[in-house]
Amino acid sequence: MSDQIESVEDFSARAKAWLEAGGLPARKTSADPREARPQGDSEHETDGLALWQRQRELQKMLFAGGFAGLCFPKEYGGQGLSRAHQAAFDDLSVNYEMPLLLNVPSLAICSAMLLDMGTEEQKQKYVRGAISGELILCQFLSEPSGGSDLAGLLTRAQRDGDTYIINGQKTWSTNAFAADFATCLVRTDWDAPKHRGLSMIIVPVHDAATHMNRVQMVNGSMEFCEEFFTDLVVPAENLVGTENDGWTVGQRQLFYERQAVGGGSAYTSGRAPDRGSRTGLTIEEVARKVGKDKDPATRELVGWAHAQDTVNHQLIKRITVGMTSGEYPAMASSMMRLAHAEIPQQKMDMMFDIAGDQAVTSLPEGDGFLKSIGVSYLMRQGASLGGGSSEMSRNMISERVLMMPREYAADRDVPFKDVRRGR
Amino acid sequence: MSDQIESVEDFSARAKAWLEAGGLPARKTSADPREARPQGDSEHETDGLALWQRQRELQKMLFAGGFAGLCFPKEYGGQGLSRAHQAAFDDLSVNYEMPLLLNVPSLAICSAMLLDMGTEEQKQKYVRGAISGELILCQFLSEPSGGSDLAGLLTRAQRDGDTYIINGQKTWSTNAFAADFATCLVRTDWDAPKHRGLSMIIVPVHDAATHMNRVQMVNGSMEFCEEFFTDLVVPAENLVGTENDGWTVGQRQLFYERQAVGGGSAYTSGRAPDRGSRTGLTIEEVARKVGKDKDPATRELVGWAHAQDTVNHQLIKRITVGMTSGEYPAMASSMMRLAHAEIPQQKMDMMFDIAGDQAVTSLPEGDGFLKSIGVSYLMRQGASLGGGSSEMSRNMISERVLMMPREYAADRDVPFKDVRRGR
Amino acid sequence: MDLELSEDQKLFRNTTVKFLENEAPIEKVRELNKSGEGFPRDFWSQGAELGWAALLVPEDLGGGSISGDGLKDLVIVAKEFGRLVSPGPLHPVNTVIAGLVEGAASGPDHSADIEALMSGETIASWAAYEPRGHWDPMNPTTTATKQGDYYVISGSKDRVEFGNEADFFVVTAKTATGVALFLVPSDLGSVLVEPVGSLDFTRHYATVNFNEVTLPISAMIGTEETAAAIVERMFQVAVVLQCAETNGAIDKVFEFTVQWAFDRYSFGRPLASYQALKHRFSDMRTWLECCMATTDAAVQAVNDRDPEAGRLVSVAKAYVGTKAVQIVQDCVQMHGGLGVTWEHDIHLYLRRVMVDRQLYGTPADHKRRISDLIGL
Amino acid sequence: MDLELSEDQKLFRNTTVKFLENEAPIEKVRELNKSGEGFPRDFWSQGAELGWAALLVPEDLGGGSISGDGLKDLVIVAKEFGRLVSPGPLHPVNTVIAGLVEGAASGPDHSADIEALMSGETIASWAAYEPRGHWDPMNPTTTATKQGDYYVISGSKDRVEFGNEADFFVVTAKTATGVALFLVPSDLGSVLVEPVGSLDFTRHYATVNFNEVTLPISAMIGTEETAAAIVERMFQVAVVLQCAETNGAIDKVFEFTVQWAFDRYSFGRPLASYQALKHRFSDMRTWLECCMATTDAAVQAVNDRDPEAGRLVSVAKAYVGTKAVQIVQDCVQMHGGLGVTWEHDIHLYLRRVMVDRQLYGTPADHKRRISDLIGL
Repeated sequence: MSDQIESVEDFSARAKAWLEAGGLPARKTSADPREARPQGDSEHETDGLALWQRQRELQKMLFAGGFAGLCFPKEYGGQGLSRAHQAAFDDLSVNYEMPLLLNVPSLAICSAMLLDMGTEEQKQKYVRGAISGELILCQFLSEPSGGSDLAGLLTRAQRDGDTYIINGQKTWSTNAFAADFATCLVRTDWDAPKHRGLSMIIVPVHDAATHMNRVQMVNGSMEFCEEFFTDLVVPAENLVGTENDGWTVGQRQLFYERQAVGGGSAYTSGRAPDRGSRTGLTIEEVARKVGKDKDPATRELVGWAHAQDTVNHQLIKRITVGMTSGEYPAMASSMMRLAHAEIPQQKMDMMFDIAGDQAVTSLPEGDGFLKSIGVSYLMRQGASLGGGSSEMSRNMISERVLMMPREYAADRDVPFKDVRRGR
Repeated sequence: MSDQIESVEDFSARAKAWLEAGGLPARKTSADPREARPQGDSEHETDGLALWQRQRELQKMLFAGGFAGLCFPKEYGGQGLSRAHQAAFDDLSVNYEMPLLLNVPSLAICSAMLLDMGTEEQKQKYVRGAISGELILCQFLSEPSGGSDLAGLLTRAQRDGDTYIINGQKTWSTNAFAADFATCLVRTDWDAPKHRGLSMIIVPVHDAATHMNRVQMVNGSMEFCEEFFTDLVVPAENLVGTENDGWTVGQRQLFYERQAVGGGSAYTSGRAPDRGSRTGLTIEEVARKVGKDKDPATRELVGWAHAQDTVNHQLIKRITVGMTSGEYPAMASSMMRLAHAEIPQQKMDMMFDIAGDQAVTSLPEGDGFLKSIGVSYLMRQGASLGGGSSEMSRNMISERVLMMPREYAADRDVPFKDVRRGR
Repeated sequence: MDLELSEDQKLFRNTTVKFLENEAPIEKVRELNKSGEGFPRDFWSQGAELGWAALLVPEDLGGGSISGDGLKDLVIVAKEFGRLVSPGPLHPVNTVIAGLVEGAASGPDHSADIEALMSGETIASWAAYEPRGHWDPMNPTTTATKQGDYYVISGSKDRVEFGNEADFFVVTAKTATGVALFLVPSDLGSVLVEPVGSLDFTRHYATVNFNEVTLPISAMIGTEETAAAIVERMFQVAVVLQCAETNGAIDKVFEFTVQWAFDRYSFGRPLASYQALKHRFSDMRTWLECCMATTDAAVQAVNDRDPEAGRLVSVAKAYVGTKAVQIVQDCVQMHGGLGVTWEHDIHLYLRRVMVDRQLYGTPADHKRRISDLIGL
Repeated sequence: MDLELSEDQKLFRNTTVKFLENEAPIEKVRELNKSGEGFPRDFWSQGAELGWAALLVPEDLGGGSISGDGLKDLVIVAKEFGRLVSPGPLHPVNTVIAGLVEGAASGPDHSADIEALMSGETIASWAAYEPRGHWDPMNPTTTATKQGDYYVISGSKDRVEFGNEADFFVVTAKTATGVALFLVPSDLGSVLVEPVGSLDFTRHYATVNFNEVTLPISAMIGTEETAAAIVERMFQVAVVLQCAETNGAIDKVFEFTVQWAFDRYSFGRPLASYQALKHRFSDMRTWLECCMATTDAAVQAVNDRDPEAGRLVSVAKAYVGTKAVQIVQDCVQMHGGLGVTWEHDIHLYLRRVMVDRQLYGTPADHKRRISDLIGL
């Protein structure tokens, strides 16, 4: 690169000036959608379309100001800057409204993957589109039969001239209802062993051939979708990578997913104010609310929760250093993934314990927030299920970091059509 | 049986009278060898031979009084009574010196197994011998190469006329140094798969062909021994069960071991006063000693330790009922085994936490007992290693109680001589 | 789950199961949640006809048990309630009955009240929690002031189970000289009920305000002298019923999760063949057995009025409360994403188990109580 | 284990490792335990020649670091001490040096004392614990009474590391107006040392009694005004050195346990092929990484005198203290019975890790301290 990269200091000064000049609207209290969490069971709403429209507008403002996609290359609409610039911007923007919902998966997973694996045309269209706020990307990966066994997927795509015809079913597509295009992993060869018959194809999300349902979660959230494809036709140019090499592309995408879920991605922008938990309440606030803040046992729990939260952040830094220097293999990110599930779960347990007998009913004055801890507890396992289960992370760490023998897979090297499936 | 069994009430009255009349000596404070635990690292002594001499004397007193082997049949020196009689005697005898060290393995494991599997001559000699206090039995089972894979043992016995000639090595033989005879599991056929080439043979413990070492443990205990056999010759009549069917015999012995370790055996007699832990200190005493007895966090820990201890006892009762009624398979005893490891370990953790900064050094006035908690903590895993590891218990529960698929065993149905062994 | 039932008890259990499966299958529970109804009154009266509210009542008061040990019979019903996350006021009604029966020897005659409860005609609930207070029923701020032959009750209580549906409340109140219990009709103008949400699908709660409620002396349960014993009895019964219900729930959850592990394939193998999961199932199986063992022991002790009953009840609640949610959450994990969807039934069980865990003393409360009881 | 060392630091580490491997291999550690010697003085002076006691001393006081960040260099040594459960007073000497350097700006001149410590000629230790007291160094009961130009120290301290070997003690004592620190020679008749046992193989402790020890004012470290800051600095340095040493120990234990899992066969398969064990190794590997991450962060903060250093130090100690013993115990379990024999080295590591966990604040103490620091 012949350009001299702007120093972080200069960049910060410029970003600060831009923000203060109204480049982005100031954050209203709890305007961050991730904080606008439920009072009761079924009032989750990161799913209003107006909210998503707002995300697009905010992204356009960022883009217009020259602050979108800071770590993406300039040729695809980014700014070609470093993580340090991004970190500085994150610090500065914390009191402004930011399009945080676009970070994952649109930018940090799908765009990041396409940047590595897409054609020039795909990058110009989808990566630039995502950065500029023109479109939103999502993933069509998991299937109901699949669980942790992603490569065992059953959705099929058949080549037909210049098109693929897709039939099958996907699920757990995060915020797909609000997206425009999805990176969809399908099976294109049933005679090959499972990893060798897959292809990654970009598909439109909204199409007459696709039926979409919203999946309701136990806490009332509706962010996940499931899709049924009946002869969905997409142009063959939407293939990412080569046909039947979709596993390589998918692996790349999963790499970015682990990084994003673990918090180590360079492609996210902005940061929610640290409120400590999904309920929007810090554990200290819970302790005070139930009058246990002077109870030594409670103080010990709070200190421990704080310590583990801190360690979780510190871990990201260390693993990123290790992976960047090449000392650690890429799969070391599974350790972030695991910690990122285990630590919040333990905090959730502690909050439920501290909230105690006030965590299972509401109060008449409408103050349901202690009960909301109970509601969050219903979703306790969410963190160790989304983005590959903790069990898969443990397999990865043992097999790819510690290089222990692989688990026996009954479907290894077997033509996929002959693999045994459960009920 | 034509005899009318004496009622528990009558029996109790008789036992009480006998004890009060001096049938057994009264217990001195901490006279129970299991309580005489170390003040420092290397002062463990359940291993003085005088102590074992005393155990033999006490057993002879019990036998003379007609209170030895209460649940063993009369024809082999026992009393042919029920568990209820034994329980009553345990309650009565708690303040008397009892030969508690003879319970495991001599009576509850070795004699119990021989009762089921031995020849009439073997029962007359060894079971009666153990009950009458004439001799002490132990087990020669584990081998250094073996770990959880008992059936993978390498000690060989070769038939030679009316004798077997034994060569090899055993380890983890509890209190073997104090015993007279051992039930020794050996390989008699190297062409058969591992379970089908074993035999159980009774061997003398002290023999010129056997070299014995005491194994020192991290807490200073010397109760385990290892033995090296060089052409040890034993009469063929010492075979228990049939040749090459030793696994059946061994399984029976392991069944009694699980029962004894879990606390569900009918063949143990007497009970150590419940002092709550291996250190001889209850967790309440530790809390008081370090001045934390009014600290709510500590009180919560103590309450939890107490609850889990109680549950551990309650579990024995329930599983015994389930196994007796046939509702539960024999392997349900693995649940007792697992709880019996996990619960004391958790209590050990709590005690170490409560003892805190006083658990790692002694005090000048010679009060090393808080440090003794640290010493016990060094042996924390003992409970989940002795008598089959907790990992084996978990395999048993999943495979024999929940009937889940068996683990892949690379040595199944392979001639033993061809099985791959580690370094 | 039940290892020592008599033939009569097995018959009784089967009748209960059949009734619950017919009248309140899970789909029905979901409907009741959606409609907000909680439970149909006639469902409860039919249950009462099966004896659900009579088991703790001695024969001379018109009740009767199956085995002679009424609490053990009642526990059979509570377990099945857990296995089907059944609706209805089994828990509050029987807790109140335990109190009324306990007070009968020393206090005013409530035999007509007991009879109405037994028949399912009326429903009652113990108003024991002070607003936002922790479990401490013998230290109410609600007051009962004696005025001539009357008592005037003032104060409020929250987390009253089925407060909006109950016909009567048992109210723990402070008097000039101690604590007393009163049976308060809910239809008085001075009694104000505000329903609140709960995590459970069909178990409703309410806050109840008592605004100078004037009651005759005959409304008292037992006497001030016996109040502590009555409260302890109600508490013990309430806690063992929670534990029994929880055990039913985790037994069922574990059962269908094991089945799922056999049926679900991953990488061409059933989940049940993976050792890491097998070992977790083994742990769960062992804890489940421990939960049942300790509950059985507590039930026996409460049934027998063993002097150790108070301690054994806290042991059971501390243990079951701690382990049950761990078991259910690990079973959720075994189900993968499906386990956290609204569609899957497992969250109905998790909700029930969470509510049972947190009320009538959290596990932490009971752990501390054990330290009190063992004299630390 | 170390991801960001400079070439100079790597060289320094290699020199340290080579020296430790030659002079204090594990067999030597076992011998030192058996003989009761603890550590040979010349071993320590040779270590001091390698710079082990100079890294925290600024150049103007004759010291010097490898990288300019002396604490980070020192931490390299501490980790290797952990990996080899090395003997010697690395921890107490450097903790005292941190205090003397900290006090240099405000108090009497101790540059000769620092120089003697740096050269390995003398050894010093912080006497911070009151007898049977918990960690609370700013509330001593030991007193320092001013008499003219002298202070008279009375009281006793326990758990003084290498109390019997030390030439000097740093004593935290209460004065008429606050707290002050004094450097007290151990060879005075009024200083009585009683050695006590410890769990560690070579790390000795003692109780030290100060019977009206009369000291000139020049024995003070810093001033009463700066005492709190000096104590905090010593505390922070002491804790991060514990954490670093612990990390070295668990790194080594994990390393040989993984190797064991590859080498050891059960049922014809290596232990490393069993999924239940693989998953536990994965958890341990992740916790190990967390331990290192949080220690790195705390070291950086203490090195930089970051205002958050106090909190980050407690985060590291709470985390490392909690996880390290769990990791070692699970590694013991992986070794089977061998892991609890005297013969196997793993208990030497467990001992070291246990001692580091419990002193200078237990994990529970640090958890509570975090709540204080975050304003709960």
